[in-house]
Amino acid sequence: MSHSQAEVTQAEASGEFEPRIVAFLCKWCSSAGSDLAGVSRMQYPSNATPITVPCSGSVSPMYILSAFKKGADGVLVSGCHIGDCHYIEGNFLARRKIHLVKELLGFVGIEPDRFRMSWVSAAEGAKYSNVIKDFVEDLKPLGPQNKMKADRS
Amino acid sequence: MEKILGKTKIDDWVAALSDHPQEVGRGCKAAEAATTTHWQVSAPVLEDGIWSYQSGSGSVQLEHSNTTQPPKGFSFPQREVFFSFEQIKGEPPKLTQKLPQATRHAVFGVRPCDGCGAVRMDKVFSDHVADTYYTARRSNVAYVGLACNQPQGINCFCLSVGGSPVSSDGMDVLMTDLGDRYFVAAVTDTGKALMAAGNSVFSEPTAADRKQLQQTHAEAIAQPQRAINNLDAAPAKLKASFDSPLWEELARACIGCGVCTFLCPTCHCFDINDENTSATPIKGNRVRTWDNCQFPDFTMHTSGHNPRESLGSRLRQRVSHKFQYFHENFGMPQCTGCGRCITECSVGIDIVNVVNKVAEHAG
Amino acid sequence: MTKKRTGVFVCHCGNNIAATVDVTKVKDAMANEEGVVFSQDYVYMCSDPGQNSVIDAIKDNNLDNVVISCCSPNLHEKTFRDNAKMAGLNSFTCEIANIREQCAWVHKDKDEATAKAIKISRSAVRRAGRDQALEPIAVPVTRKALVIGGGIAGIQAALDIANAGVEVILVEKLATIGGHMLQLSETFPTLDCSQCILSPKMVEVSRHPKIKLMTYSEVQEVSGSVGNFKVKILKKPTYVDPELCKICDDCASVCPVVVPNEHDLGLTARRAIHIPFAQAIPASYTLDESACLGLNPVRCGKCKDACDVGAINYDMQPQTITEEVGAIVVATGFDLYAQEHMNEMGGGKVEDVLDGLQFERLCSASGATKGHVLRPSDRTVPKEVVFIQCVGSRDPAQHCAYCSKICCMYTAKHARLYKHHVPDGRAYVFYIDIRSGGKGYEEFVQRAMEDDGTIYLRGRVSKLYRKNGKVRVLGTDTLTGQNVEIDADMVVLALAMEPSKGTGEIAKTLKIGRDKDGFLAESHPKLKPVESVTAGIFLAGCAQAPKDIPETVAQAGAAASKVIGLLSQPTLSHAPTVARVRNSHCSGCEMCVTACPYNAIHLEHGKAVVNEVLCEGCGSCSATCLRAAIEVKNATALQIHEMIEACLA
Amino acid sequence: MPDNIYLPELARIAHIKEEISGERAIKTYRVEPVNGGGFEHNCGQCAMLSIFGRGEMMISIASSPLITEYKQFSVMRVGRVSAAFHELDVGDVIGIRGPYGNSFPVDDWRGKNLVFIGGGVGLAPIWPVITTAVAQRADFKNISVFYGARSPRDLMYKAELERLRGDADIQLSVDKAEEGWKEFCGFVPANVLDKKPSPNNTIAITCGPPIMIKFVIQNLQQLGFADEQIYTTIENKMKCGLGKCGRCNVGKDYVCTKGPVYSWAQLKQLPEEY
Amino acid sequence: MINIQDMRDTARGLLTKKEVRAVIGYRRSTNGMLAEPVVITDPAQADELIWDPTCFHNLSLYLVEDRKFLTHVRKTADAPIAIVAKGCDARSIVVLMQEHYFERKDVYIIGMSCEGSGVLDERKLAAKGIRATDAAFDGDDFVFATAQGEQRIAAREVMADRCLECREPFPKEHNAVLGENKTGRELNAPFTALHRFEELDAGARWKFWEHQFERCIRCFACRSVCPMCYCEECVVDSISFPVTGQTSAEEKANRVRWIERSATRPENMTYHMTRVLHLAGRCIDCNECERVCPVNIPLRLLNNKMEREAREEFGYEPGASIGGPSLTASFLDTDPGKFIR
Ligand SMILES: Cc1cc2nc3c(=O)[nH]c(=O)nc-3n(C[C@H](O)[C@H](O)[C@H](O)COP(=O)(O)OP(=O)(O)OC[C@H]3O[C@@H](n4cnc5c(N)ncnc54)[C@H](O)[C@@H]3O)c2cc1C
Ligand SMILES: Cc1cc2nc3c(=O)[nH]c(=O)nc-3n(C[C@H](O)[C@H](O)[C@H](O)COP(=O)(O)OP(=O)(O)OC[C@H]3O[C@@H](n4cnc5c(N)ncnc54)[C@H](O)[C@@H]3O)c2cc1C
Ligand code: SF4
Ligand code: SF4
Ligand code: SF4
Ligand code: SF4
Ligand code: SF4
Ligand code: SF4
Repeated sequence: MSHSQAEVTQAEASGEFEPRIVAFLCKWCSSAGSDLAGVSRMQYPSNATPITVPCSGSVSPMYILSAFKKGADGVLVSGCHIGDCHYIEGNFLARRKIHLVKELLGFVGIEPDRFRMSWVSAAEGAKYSNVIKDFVEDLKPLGPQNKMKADRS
Repeated sequence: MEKILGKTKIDDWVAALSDHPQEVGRGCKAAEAATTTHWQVSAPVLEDGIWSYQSGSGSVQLEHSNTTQPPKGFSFPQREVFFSFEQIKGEPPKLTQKLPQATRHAVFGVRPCDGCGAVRMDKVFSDHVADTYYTARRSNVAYVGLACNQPQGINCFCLSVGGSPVSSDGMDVLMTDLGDRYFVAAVTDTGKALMAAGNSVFSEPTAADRKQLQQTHAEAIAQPQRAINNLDAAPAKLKASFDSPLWEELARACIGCGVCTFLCPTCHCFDINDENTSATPIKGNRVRTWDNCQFPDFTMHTSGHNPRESLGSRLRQRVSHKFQYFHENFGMPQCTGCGRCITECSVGIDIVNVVNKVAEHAG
Repeated sequence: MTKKRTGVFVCHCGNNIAATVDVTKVKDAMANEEGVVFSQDYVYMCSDPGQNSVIDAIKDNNLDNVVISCCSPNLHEKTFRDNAKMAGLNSFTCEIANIREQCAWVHKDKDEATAKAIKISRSAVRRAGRDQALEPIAVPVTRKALVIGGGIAGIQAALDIANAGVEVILVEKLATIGGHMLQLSETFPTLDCSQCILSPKMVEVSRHPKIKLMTYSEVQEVSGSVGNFKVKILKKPTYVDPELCKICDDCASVCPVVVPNEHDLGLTARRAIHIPFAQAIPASYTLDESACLGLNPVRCGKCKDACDVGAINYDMQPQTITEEVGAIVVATGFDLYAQEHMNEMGGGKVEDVLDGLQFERLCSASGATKGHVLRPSDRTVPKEVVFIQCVGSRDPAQHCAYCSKICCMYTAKHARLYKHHVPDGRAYVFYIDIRSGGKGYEEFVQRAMEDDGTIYLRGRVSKLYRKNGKVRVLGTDTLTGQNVEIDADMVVLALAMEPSKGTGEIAKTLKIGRDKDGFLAESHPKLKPVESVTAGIFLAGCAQAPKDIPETVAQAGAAASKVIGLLSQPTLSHAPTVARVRNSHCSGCEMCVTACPYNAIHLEHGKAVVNEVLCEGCGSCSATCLRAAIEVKNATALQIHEMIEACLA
Repeated sequence: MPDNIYLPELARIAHIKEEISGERAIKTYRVEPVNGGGFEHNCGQCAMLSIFGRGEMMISIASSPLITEYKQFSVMRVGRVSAAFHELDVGDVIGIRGPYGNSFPVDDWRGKNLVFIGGGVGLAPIWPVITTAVAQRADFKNISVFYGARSPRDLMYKAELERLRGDADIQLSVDKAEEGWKEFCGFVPANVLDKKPSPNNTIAITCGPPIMIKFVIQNLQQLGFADEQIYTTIENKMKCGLGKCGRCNVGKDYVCTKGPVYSWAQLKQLPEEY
Repeated sequence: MINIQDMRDTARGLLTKKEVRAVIGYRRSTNGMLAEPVVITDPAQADELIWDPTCFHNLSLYLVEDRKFLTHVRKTADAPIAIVAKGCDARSIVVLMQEHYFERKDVYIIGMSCEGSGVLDERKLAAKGIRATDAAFDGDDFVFATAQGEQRIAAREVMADRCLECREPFPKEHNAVLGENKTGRELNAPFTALHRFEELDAGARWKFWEHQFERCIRCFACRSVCPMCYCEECVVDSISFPVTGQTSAEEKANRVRWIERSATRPENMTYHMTRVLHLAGRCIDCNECERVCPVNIPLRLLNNKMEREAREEFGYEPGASIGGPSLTASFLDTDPGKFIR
């Protein structure tokens, strides 16, 4: 199957562990910020696949758990800076909820570096690219995430 | 075959079983592949505050009260993969059977109620047609039972359901604690083979041993237990009480958690689901998992109609299944009196009490 | 797994995508996806033939939904949704997979980029497969606009809107409208008098039947959404009734309190009761409460006694006025970057170092010196004046990273004005480079150099300090490579422009974003330069970015025309991607009600009910509801669930 | 029985017919074995149909055992698996295992009058009996079919029923009148009472929504049918079809092995758990 | 010391005067010394009610059941229902009211102060090898009847951990209350086990939870017993789901399957993490979930973790007020945000 070939080569070519990241980006700031990174041609690793959601406040903890369960090595939630939420206070709600998720993940012993939240505004293309760069760097030494990944053999 | 095993020698027997590949099995095909596998010995271990069967420690100490979970999982695991499927777009699906890997388990310390449980499970899974997966696993499990000199807990009632604390039903070997040694008796050919493997660790029983055995058994049977008042009348009484309002009353505190059934040595209900691992191509496994008649959606039709909607009707199903339907189908109660469903029920629903109350009410 | 018929269109974007993403591979991979019955790539999907091919493919293949793998949805989502609609599909069943900005442009390795493009496209396929057909929700429109800020931008926008017959409320926080333009003397590139061109407009505003002018007022709260905003405006008390005030100055002349006059940037003084400047609109005095000795005859009360017409009322209360408007223009303007930040330029502590606006006031006929250029310290005519450009601008390390755009021009203007006032004086300009894009601008600067003999020195000033009654300016001339030392009589700093104070608050109140420099963010830098990120709110003037008057006026006009266009529709269409309650699951716990930022949910018979007009589809409710009883249409948990799966497959 | 009782055989969808559209759509599928496998069945038996990745569901075999090339199933779109079924195309491959359950004692009924009473999708389970009886027309006396649905649009097998008209007495009904509807208007049990089939040497076979069955039986009894003359089928949630998963029981009987066909005389003996 | 007779009288009085339609309380079970929940409607049954250290059940679950039943049969209650509630139980009733599950007027709370002690932890007693046939409160002691005669044990030796840490062993919200108010007494510092656990490094923590999550048999007893897990359909599993006349085929077909039924570690883990997140700010530490777990999964650790975060980071106390906003449906400007990059 041609479509999975490309994915295989990615990992194989480098021989290095390539973490798979799911990045939930709010539509207004972080997704726009990542667009800006694109417009500015800022290079960053391709490990993170973005999923655009209306608002960081719409990211249910279930999404994060589910991504880990489906085998994500890292999960990023990114929204507008506090006070800049397009929906006024969605990111305030997100901050509280995500704090709990992050604490819980760490509590049960999942490496804290596997889950990240960031505020990236529409103007912060460079920041977005740095967030991804740093995340990938931090994930590499951790190796694949198998703690929560569903084993359905 | 009847032998004596010094308590200190039990580990030698276990070691012998683990070392010597044995050709046993109940004529299942998987047994052929299994000729070179060793026995994997499991025995009760106290961990996390509960007794559970665990394998691989090499050391077996039979000082347990009964395990929280019965040994039914050895032949009927909570999760069983039937087959995997893969369907590439535009092509027919490919199915790959996943028959259980033949690991042979010798399960030590099985209490007589759970031995009786195995008998009942065998009936269910061989009735009408033989269950492929259960059969494959069951033929590789041997139960090395341990008679109960004392009831295991305040809720034991094996005598009430036609069993006995020294019953060898369902066992391959039955051991009886005679203080510093066990009286070990083979019940089946598999049992004999198991004992043969340990050959030198055993000694021959003396007349005194036999006498002590008899006495121990007699004492065990004489120990007081909880009682179901009239077992033989139960099926008819339950049948007559099908529409009784008593069920709702008795189930009033039930939280529908299903602990009673998950821990029951004879509950066998299951669900079958497809667990997907990939969407393109469609890939996954068809999986059997334990299910539970106390769960509200167990019998719910797609339309939302549910023949057993209320907790009362579900309690009735559980109790009637144990004491009426199974009796009608197989001529014996399904319940083996282990008392787990009473002990573990968090709100005090007590099957002995329920059967007695219903019978009393039916007059 | 859906068996809907999905079509995928992968764009090369010329070479923009195709250079890093193997487009054919993406197309082939998508063809293998469940539910995809058509997959195609094309060099420019957004071109006419590209768009037509989408329309044709939908019709020919009986597609239920389409995915376009191309650039950011911000650019062409609408284009392709319109295409889908033209082909008879519901436009909400079209999804964009952003494989350009979020993929091709940010990666170099072709294999990696291709693999990622596949994942992005695949997840869009999953989302599209579960998209519901939705129809926009019609919302009635309030035909009234609010303009915030009464500078030239706000004035122009208000007039343009009002002239189209739409009512306008113009809110200005100061006692008069006019903004910074009121402080300028002459304006480049024509050197005409600023007030002469502004005053008639201010008067027009005050007389316009469709404009309700609210000075000394601030917007406190904004709720609702495009077409139907509800605004609360706080009108601070001026303690003077403008209807009665005769602007006779009797009150001010008796006022014992003297404070610096902000209109003249402290170069002059005023009383506690004052008029910002003679031609203020509204033409009325204002009592500055913070300076007044106390609004109480016991403490002072002199002005009240002096006013014959009884215009002064100490009991005037702040008033909160609620208005409903359909659209808002934000024109809150700029402030100059504070001298205090500029330690290398004396940090505002060196005498005779002025900022640009102060210099404007010096040159202005109505200013501190009645139009004579005199240095503040000793009121003598300065003979050597140094103008320094880019003060605080273009300095990402310490100050503002951006170029304030107009400083080159006004410095040239200042140099010329100075030379016109003091023909025998010497004007030096330190510059980094000259940016004089604009009609007649380059010529204007040339004249400053050639006709008016301004000495332009390319280089930075490293230090300045007061010495022997002069200001010693140390700098370098990078063209000659020599250090320069000038003992100036006066120094004028072309300070950076920054968003006016309070821009942050107003952005919060309005829920509109700001850019990294704090200016109000436009929705798209190229295609939506006057729209804010929130529908129905538009931007004009220096609040959005530094600019000069012609540009400000142009932008104000553009914002006005957007407002007029918006409000000329009988109803607005509201995005139908709103929350939906699953009654069977809702327990009525009200957690969503508390969480919703728009108060769009209430309970009826123990179940949540969403007001679709108020709901913005943020999804805060769905993430808060424990029972998955509320979801945003077309961004459902099932869709996200499948997208996650697609990203990790 | 195959070696692995849980392993379905593959079967190809050969033909799809949309019977009823709308919220509770029904489609009829003809299914052929893929690898020459397949099984024989009797009237009234069912099969477990699989869509891999979605699951299994129990569906009555709606074709006569006399047809060996294919099996027919009519599936109502109600949930996870059935909805996926409705998205299938001709040529798609599904899984099938069976046959399960007992069957109608058709052989015992030769020489008798047959009255079929069906409602909605309930026509499917009795359709094999109807078509078998019509195919062996000489073996039976009068054959009448009462069939009703909510509206004319909700009637399935419309064309097939028309074709039977010469061989059988077809009595259609709809709950609510609609323009152009010439036949009975009202519920199926009422239609039965209206037409008064004779109980003499007659077997009545009914299938449909539980509430309909209840009234049909009442009315049949009123017409003089004995409990032994009335047959019906019951449906309970099933997972294995083999009497093991433990949920379809009605009292001691697992419907999947002892049912789904019961005479009213038998059913009366069982507790009401369906 | 609470006099059992007072409680019985209260219950009897309420039923006789028809002020309530039923009383939810405890009676002696047939399973040894243990109490079991009972719902009485007849004043004559009041004498069955008991109050002893085995009254550990959080009966507010039955308020939920009652409300579900009423909804199911489409009835409105003609009178409130009374419930015997300890301090923790009363807090859970408050949470239920905060979430509008029922209104204050619908319940009559017969508050029971735990006074100096709390309830028994059966497992602690069993560990002491004591098989009792009866248990009773006596000041700071529990008194057990055993085959060997009466055994007196300092309550704190066999008391449930949560009781040792309870700061509010007095039902603040009540209609009637029995026993002294000894609010504020803490025998152990709160979150003792949690603090101890958190001293482990991430690797050790994972090892611990890996083991625990592997053991769960997903009977869901922990969920069934929790009064706050009253959802018609649990998001992580469809053991129960509301199929109604209006439920469309679409909805049934498109139910998100966050977890599979298999009791494997990742599935179990997803369940437990979701459970505890859903209970953040709602769990009032009645610890019923941990008590009923047949395999002794230490759920309280998870619950406590969330509780402490809520308290320390967000200043939030579950079950403190009927009117306040729920933890995750609200926020403060001062919420921590340092973890965000
Ligand atoms: C030194 C200098 C010289 C210049 N010379 C020239 C020139 O020669 N030619 C030229 O074309 N341009 C010139 N400019 C640029 C010109 O001043 C600006 O382009 C123009 O003033 C921008 O107008 P504005 O309405 O956007 O902002 P402003 O003039 O800043 O007006 C904003 C108004 O909004 C009000 N406001 C702010 N916040 C609020 C609030 N929250 N609520 C209500 N009201 C609020 C303010 O009080 C103010 O009245 C010069 C600029 C400077 C600094
Ligand atoms: C004897 C018999 C004959 C029948 N004949 C016919 C017939 O001819 N025509 C007809 O249309 N119908 C017939 N039915 C009814 C038919 O079996 C049901 O309509 C069908 O099973 C519905 O399946 P579904 O998957 O669409 O429904 P669902 O209710 O969605 O699901 C069915 C099963 O899928 C599993 N499942 C669904 N969702 C989940 C989830 N989220 N998590 C875990 N598991 C899940 C469950 O285990 C459930 O039992 C018959 C039934 C019986 C018993
Ligand atoms: S009887 Fe007890 S253990 Fe069984 S479901 Fe009910 S509450 Fe749970
Ligand atoms: S949060 Fe969920 S359950 Fe609670 S009221 Fe809102 S939709 Fe209903
Ligand atoms: S999506 Fe929910 S929270 Fe957001 S505006 Fe709509 S109703 Fe409110
Ligand atoms: S934690 Fe315990 S009670 Fe909960 S599901 Fe698992 S085994 Fe059952
Ligand atoms: S775990 Fe969450 S969704 Fe499940 S029942 Fe409890 S609160 Fe509801
Ligand atoms: S989670 Fe456990 S401790 Fe918390 S309220 Fe529920 S049952 Fe009680």
